[in-house]
Amino acid sequence: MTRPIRKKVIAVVETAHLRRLIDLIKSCGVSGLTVIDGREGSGVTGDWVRDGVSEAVEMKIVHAVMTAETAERVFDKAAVFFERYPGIIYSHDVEVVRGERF
Amino acid sequence: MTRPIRKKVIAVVETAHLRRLIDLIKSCGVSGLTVIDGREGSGVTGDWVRDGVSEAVEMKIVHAVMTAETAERVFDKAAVFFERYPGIIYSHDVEVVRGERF
Amino acid sequence: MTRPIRKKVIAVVETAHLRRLIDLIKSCGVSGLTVIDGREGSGVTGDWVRDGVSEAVEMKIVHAVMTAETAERVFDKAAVFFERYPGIIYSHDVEVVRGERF
Amino acid sequence: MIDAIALALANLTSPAVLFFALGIFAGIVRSDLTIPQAIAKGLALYLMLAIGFKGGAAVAEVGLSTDLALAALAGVVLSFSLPLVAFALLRAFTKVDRATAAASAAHYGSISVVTFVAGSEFLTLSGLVWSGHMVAVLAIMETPAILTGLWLAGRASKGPDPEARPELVREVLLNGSVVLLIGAFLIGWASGPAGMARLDLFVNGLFQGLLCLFLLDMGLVAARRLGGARKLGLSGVIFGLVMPLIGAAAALPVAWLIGMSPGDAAALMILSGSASYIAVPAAMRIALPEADPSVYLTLSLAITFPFNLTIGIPLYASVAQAVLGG
Amino acid sequence: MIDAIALALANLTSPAVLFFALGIFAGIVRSDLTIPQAIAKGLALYLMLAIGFKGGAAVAEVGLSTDLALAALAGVVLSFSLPLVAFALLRAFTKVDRATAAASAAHYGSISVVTFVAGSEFLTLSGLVWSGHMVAVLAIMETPAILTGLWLAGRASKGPDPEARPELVREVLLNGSVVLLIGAFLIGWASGPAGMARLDLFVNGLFQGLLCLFLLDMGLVAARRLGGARKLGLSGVIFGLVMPLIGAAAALPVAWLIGMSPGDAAALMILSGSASYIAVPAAMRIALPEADPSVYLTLSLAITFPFNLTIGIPLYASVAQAVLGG
Amino acid sequence: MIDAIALALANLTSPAVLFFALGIFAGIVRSDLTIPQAIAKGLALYLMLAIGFKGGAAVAEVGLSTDLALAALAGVVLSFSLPLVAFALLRAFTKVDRATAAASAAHYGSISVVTFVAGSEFLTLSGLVWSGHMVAVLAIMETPAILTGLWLAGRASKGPDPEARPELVREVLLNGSVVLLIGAFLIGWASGPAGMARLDLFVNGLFQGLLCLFLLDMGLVAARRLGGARKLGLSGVIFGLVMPLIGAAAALPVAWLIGMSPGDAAALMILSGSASYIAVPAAMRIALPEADPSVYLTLSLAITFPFNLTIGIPLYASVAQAVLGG
Ligand SMILES: Nc1ncnc2c1ncn2[C@@H]1O[C@H](COP(=O)(O)O)[C@@H](O)[C@H]1O
Ligand SMILES: Nc1ncnc2c1ncn2[C@@H]1O[C@H](COP(=O)(O)O)[C@@H](O)[C@H]1O
Ligand SMILES: Nc1ncnc2c1ncn2[C@@H]1O[C@H](COP(=O)(O)O)[C@@H](O)[C@H]1O
Ligand code: NA
Ligand code: NA
Ligand code: NA
Repeated sequence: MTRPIRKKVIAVVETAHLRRLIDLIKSCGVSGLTVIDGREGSGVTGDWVRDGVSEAVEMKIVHAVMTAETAERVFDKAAVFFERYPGIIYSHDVEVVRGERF
Repeated sequence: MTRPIRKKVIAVVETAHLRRLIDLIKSCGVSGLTVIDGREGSGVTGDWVRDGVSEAVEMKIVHAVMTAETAERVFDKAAVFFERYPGIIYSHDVEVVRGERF
Repeated sequence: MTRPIRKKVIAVVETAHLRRLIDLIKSCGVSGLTVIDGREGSGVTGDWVRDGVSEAVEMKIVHAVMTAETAERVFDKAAVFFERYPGIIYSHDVEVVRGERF
Repeated sequence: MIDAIALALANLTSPAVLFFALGIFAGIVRSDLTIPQAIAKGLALYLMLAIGFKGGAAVAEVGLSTDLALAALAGVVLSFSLPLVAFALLRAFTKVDRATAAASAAHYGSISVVTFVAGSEFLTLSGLVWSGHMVAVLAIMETPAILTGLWLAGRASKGPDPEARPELVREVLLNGSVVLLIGAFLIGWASGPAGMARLDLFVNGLFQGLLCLFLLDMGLVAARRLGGARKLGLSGVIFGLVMPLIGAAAALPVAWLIGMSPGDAAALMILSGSASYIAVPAAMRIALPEADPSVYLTLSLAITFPFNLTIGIPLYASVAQAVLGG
Repeated sequence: MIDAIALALANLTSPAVLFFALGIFAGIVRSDLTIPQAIAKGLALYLMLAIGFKGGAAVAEVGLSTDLALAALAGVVLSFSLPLVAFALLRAFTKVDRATAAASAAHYGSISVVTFVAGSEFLTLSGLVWSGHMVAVLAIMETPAILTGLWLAGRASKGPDPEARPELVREVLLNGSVVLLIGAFLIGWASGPAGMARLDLFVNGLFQGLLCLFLLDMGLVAARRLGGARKLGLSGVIFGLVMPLIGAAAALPVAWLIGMSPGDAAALMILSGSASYIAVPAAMRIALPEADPSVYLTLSLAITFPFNLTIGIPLYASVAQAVLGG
Repeated sequence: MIDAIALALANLTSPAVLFFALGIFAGIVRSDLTIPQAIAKGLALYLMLAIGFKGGAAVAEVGLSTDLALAALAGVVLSFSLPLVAFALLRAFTKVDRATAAASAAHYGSISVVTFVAGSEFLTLSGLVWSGHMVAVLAIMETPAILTGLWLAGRASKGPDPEARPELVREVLLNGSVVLLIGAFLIGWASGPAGMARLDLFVNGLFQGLLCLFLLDMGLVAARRLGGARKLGLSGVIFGLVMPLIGAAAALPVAWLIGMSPGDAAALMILSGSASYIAVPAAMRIALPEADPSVYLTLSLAITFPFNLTIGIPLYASVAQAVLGG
C-alpha cells in the first residue's frame, strides 16, 4: 500500500536558542513538533555534555514532520539561523499515516 | 556495497498508552524496539512539556526497525490506535547491518 | 531546490561500550555526533529499562551525519563491533543544509 | 472571626504559600527558572512517603477506632457523589463537551495530596488536631471518583475504550500514589514509635523545606497552565473556584453526622474540596482520551489548587472550628 | 536463640525492610509506582558518601590500628577466592554457560554497598559495635573478584575482549563507587570530629529516611527482575540463596583468625555474603559481553539481595555474636 | 599572619573543599563517577533557595538599614566596571578574539553563587559576621556585567543579534537564579524568625552536606573543563588566577568607603573576585554566539572557581580582617 510522503526535519540546537528555533519552525506552518534532550555530542564548535552546572551549551533535538513545501520554508529560514548559531539541520522523506494531519 | 533495506517505524505516543503501543508493535513480530523520553512538543491536541507534576500528557518516542511486511502490519493496527489516541506514526527505509536480525 | 545528500548513521549501544563506539565513529572522520539517552527497549539479548540501580545494561542512541564514504567505513568497523556487543546500527540518506560541514 | 482572618493571613505569609507565589510569578514573567522533572517527581514521592508514614505512626500511637471506618465510608461516599454535582454544573454552565465534563468531574471527587499536605501542616500549626487515619482516608478517596467519571462518560456516544480496561483497572487500583500512601501508612503503623524515632528528622524535620521546593514547582506548573483559563471562559473559571467550596461544604454535614473532631472535619473538608492532579488525569488519559486534558488540568492545577492553598484551607479550618469546635 | 529471633523480627519490621517489601509488592502487582532514575542514582551516591564519611570519621576518632590492614587482607582474600566456589557450584548444579557462570561468580566475591549499609544500621541498632575501617574493607573488596571472574572466563573459548582492556582497567580501579567510598572515607578521616559536627545531620540524621526511599526503589527493581528467576531454574534460585550463606560462613573463621570483634566479624560476614550489583555488572558488560546479564542481575538483585536484607543480616549477626561474642 | 595561614589550612581541610578535590581527582583519572544532571540542578536550586532564605531571615531579624542601599550600589558599580578591566587585560595579554574577550569579561563582573555560598560558610565558621542583605547584593551583581560585556562586544564587527533581544532581556532580568535568590530572600524576610524556625533544619542543618555533594559535582565539571586550559595558553591561565585578585582588591576600597564591617567587606570581595558560570554563560550564548564558550567556561569553572574556593576565600577574609578589622 502506498502512503502519503512527508518530510521529517531534524535539528540539533543549543538550549539557549531552542525557543527561537521552535518559533521559526512554527511560523512556517507545521502542525506539530517534538523536542528531546541531548545527552552529549561534538561538532565543529566543540564538545558538550549535559551536566546541570552550565546548561548554556547543552543541545536539544527538534523533530517535525511536515509537507515538502513547508520543509522548504523551514530550510530557508533555518539556513540563516544556523549561520550564526551552533547546530545542524537536515531532513528526509517519511511515509505517514493520516497524511491530512501534516 | 549494498546492504539489506528495512523499515524504521517511529511513533510519538502518550506515556499513558505506551504499554499498549509496545504490545501492539511486538504482536506484529518485531525483533526489538527502543523507547526514548520526549521533552516537550505540540500537536493538534495541544502542547505538553515534561514537568513531573502531571505526567499524564507526557510523550514517549518509540523506534523500531523491521521488515517492510511487518511495518505494514504495524501501520494497519496503529492507524486504528492513533484514531483515538494523540500521537503520530511514520516510517522510512534504512540500510542495516546484520539484516537477518530484523 | 536540491540539497546535498549525506548519510545519517544511527546506533543503539550499551552505555558500557558507548565510549568505544564514539571513538570508532570519530576515527572514521565524522565532523560531529549527538548522543541521547534511551528509556527502555528490547532486543535479541533481552529487555532493559533505565532505572538507576544497574546502569550496566542501559542503552544510548548515537546519531551522526556524514558522507556516504565515511558511513561505509563506519559500517565496516561497526559490523565487527556489534558482532560481539548488543545493539544495532543502521543508516539512511538525509538532505542537509551547509553540506560542506559534514 | 478575627481569629479566622489572622489565621488566613498567617497562611498567606507562610514560606510554603510564598514559594508557591514565587513559582507563579516566575512562570508568568516567563523566567527560565525550572525544577528538573526528576526532582519534582522525587519531591512528590517524598511528600507521599512522609505524610503516609506520619499518619500510620500516629495511628500506632493512639490505636485504631471505628472512627477510621466511618471516616473512610464518608470519604468514599463523597468521592463517589461529588463528581455528579461537578458534572451537572459543568454541563449546565460551561460549554465543555460531555467527555471532558465527565473527566473534569472525576477530578473533583478525588483529592490532591499536596493540598492535603499543605492543609495538614496548616491545621497542626493552628493547633487543630487531626487523626493520623485521615491519611488512609486520603488514599481511599483517590479513586472512587474515577468510576463515577467513567460512568458519566459512558453514557456519551463514545465510552471508555474496552481495550484499555486492564491498564485502567491497574491505574485505578494500583496507581503509584495510592500504593505509596497506603504502603507508607501501613509501614508507619507497623513500625510505630520506634520507627518514627529513626525517621523523625526525615519525615518531620525536612517536611516544610521540601514542601516549599515542591510548591515552587507547583507554582511554575500552575502558571504554565494559566493560559488554558482563557479557553475555559469565565464560567469555567468560576466553576473552578466554586466547586471546591461545594465539595468542602458537602463534607461538613457528613463530618458532623459521624461525630468528627473539628480537626478531622477540617481535614475532610480539605480533601473533599481539593481536586486531583496525578491519579485522575492519568486514569482519564487512559480511559477517556477524547476528554481535553487542558481543561481538567487547568481547572485542577491553575484554579482550584491555588484557591485552596491560599483561601480554601484557612476558610475550611475556620468553618470546621466554628461549627464543630468547643 | 530467643534473642536471635527477636532480632530477626525487629529487622523484618524495620521501616527500611518494609519499604523494600513495599517496592517488591508494587513491582509484582505492576503498579505504576516508579522512582526517577536520577533520584535513584542520587540516593545511591548519598549512601556511599555518607557511609564512607562516617567510616572515616570513626577512624579519625579511634585512630588506625593494624586491624585495618588485617581486615583488608581478609577482604581481599575472600573477594579473590569466593568466585572460585561460586563458579564451581554454578557449573556443577546449573545449566549456565561458562562465561555467564564466571561473570556471576565475580558478583559473589564482590560486595553490595546497600547490603552493607542496611547491615551496619542493623548492627548499630542491635548494639553490635563495628569499626569505621570496615568501610575501607568494603571498598577494597569491590574489585578483586572481577579479576578472578575474568580469569575463570578467560579459560573459555572467547576470553575478555582485548580492545576493551583500557576501559576495563579504569572500571576495575576507578569505578565511581570505589572512588566515592574511598574518597569520602579519607575525607571523613581528614576532617575528623570537626567535619562530622558539620555534616552530622546530613550523614546521620537523614540516613534512615533516604535508605528507606532507596530500598523502595531496590524493591521495584528486584521485582522487575523476578521474572528472570524462571530462566534460572530451581537450581539457580537455590544457588542464589545458598551462596550468600557460604560466603558469610567463609568469613567467620577468617574473622576469628585475625581476632576480629563480633561486630566487625558480622560486618565481614555481611560483605562476604553479599553480591555486587553496580561495579561488577558494569565491568562484566565491558569485558564479557557474552555473559547473560539477566542471569547475574537476577541472582544478585532479585534473590541474594532480598535474602540478605531480610534473613541473612540478622542471621550473620547472631552467629558472629554467638561464636565470637563474650 | 599565623591566623591567616591557620584559616587557610582549615579551609583546605574542610569537607566541602575536600569533596571538590575528590571531584577534580575523579574527573582527571576519568573515573565513571557522575552526578545525574537533575541532581546537580536540584542541588544548585537548593543552595540558592537556602542562601536567599537565610539572608532574608537575617534581615528580618536585624532590620534593614541604608547599608543595603550602599552595598547594592557598590555591587552594581563593581559589576558594571570590572568587565572593562578584564576585557583590557584579555585583549592585551591573550590571543582571544574581541567577542570572546567581551563575553569572558562579563563573567568576571558578575558573581558565582556557589563561591559566595562556600565563602559565607567560611566566614561564619571563622567568626566573621556578614549581613543577610549581602545575599541581595549577590543577586543584584549577577547581571549588570552582562550589559558591559555586550557593550564591549557591540563595538566589534558583529554585535549582539537584534532578533535575540527579547530572550536576552528576559535572561538578564529574569534568569532563574536571580528570581530564586531574590524571591527566597524576600520570602525569608517576610516570614521572619517564625518561618526560619520551620525551615531551620532544611536551610541550615542540611546546608554543609548538600554543599559537599554539589562541590563534588563542581569538581567533576571543572576537571572536564581543564582540557580547555591548553587552548587558553599560559597567559589565559594567568588571567584566570589574577583577575579574581583584581576583582577582590577593587572591592576593598569600595567597602572601606561605604564603611562596611570586615565580614561584609570580605563578602563583597568574594563576590567581586568570583566569576559567573550560570547566568552569564546563558546570556552570552544568546547574545554572542560567536564568542567561544570553551574559553569562558574554562576560565570560570576550571581556573577561577578552584582558585577562589581554595586560596581566594581565606585570603580575602584575612585581608578584609587585617585592613578593616578592629
Ligand atoms: N555530523 C553531525 N552528526 C550529528 N550531530 C552533529 C553533527 N554535527 C554537529 N552535531 C550536533 O550539533 C551540535 C552543534 O554542532 P556544531 O555547530 O558543529 O558545533 C554538536 O555538538 C552535535 O551535538
Ligand atoms: N508533525 C509533527 N511532527 C513531530 N511531532 C509531532 C507532530 N505532530 C504531533 N507530534 C507529536 O505528537 C504529539 C501528539 O500529537 P497530536 O496528536 O497532534 O496532539 C505532539 O505533542 C508532538 O509531540
Ligand atoms: N529492531 C530494533 N529496533 C529498534 N531498536 C532495537 C531493535 N533491535 C534492538 N534494538 C535496540 O538495541 C538494544 C540491543 O539490541 P539486541 O542486541 O538485539 O539485544 C535493544 O535493547 C533495543 O533497545
Ligand atoms: Na475532592
Ligand atoms: Na560477597
Ligand atoms: Na565578580
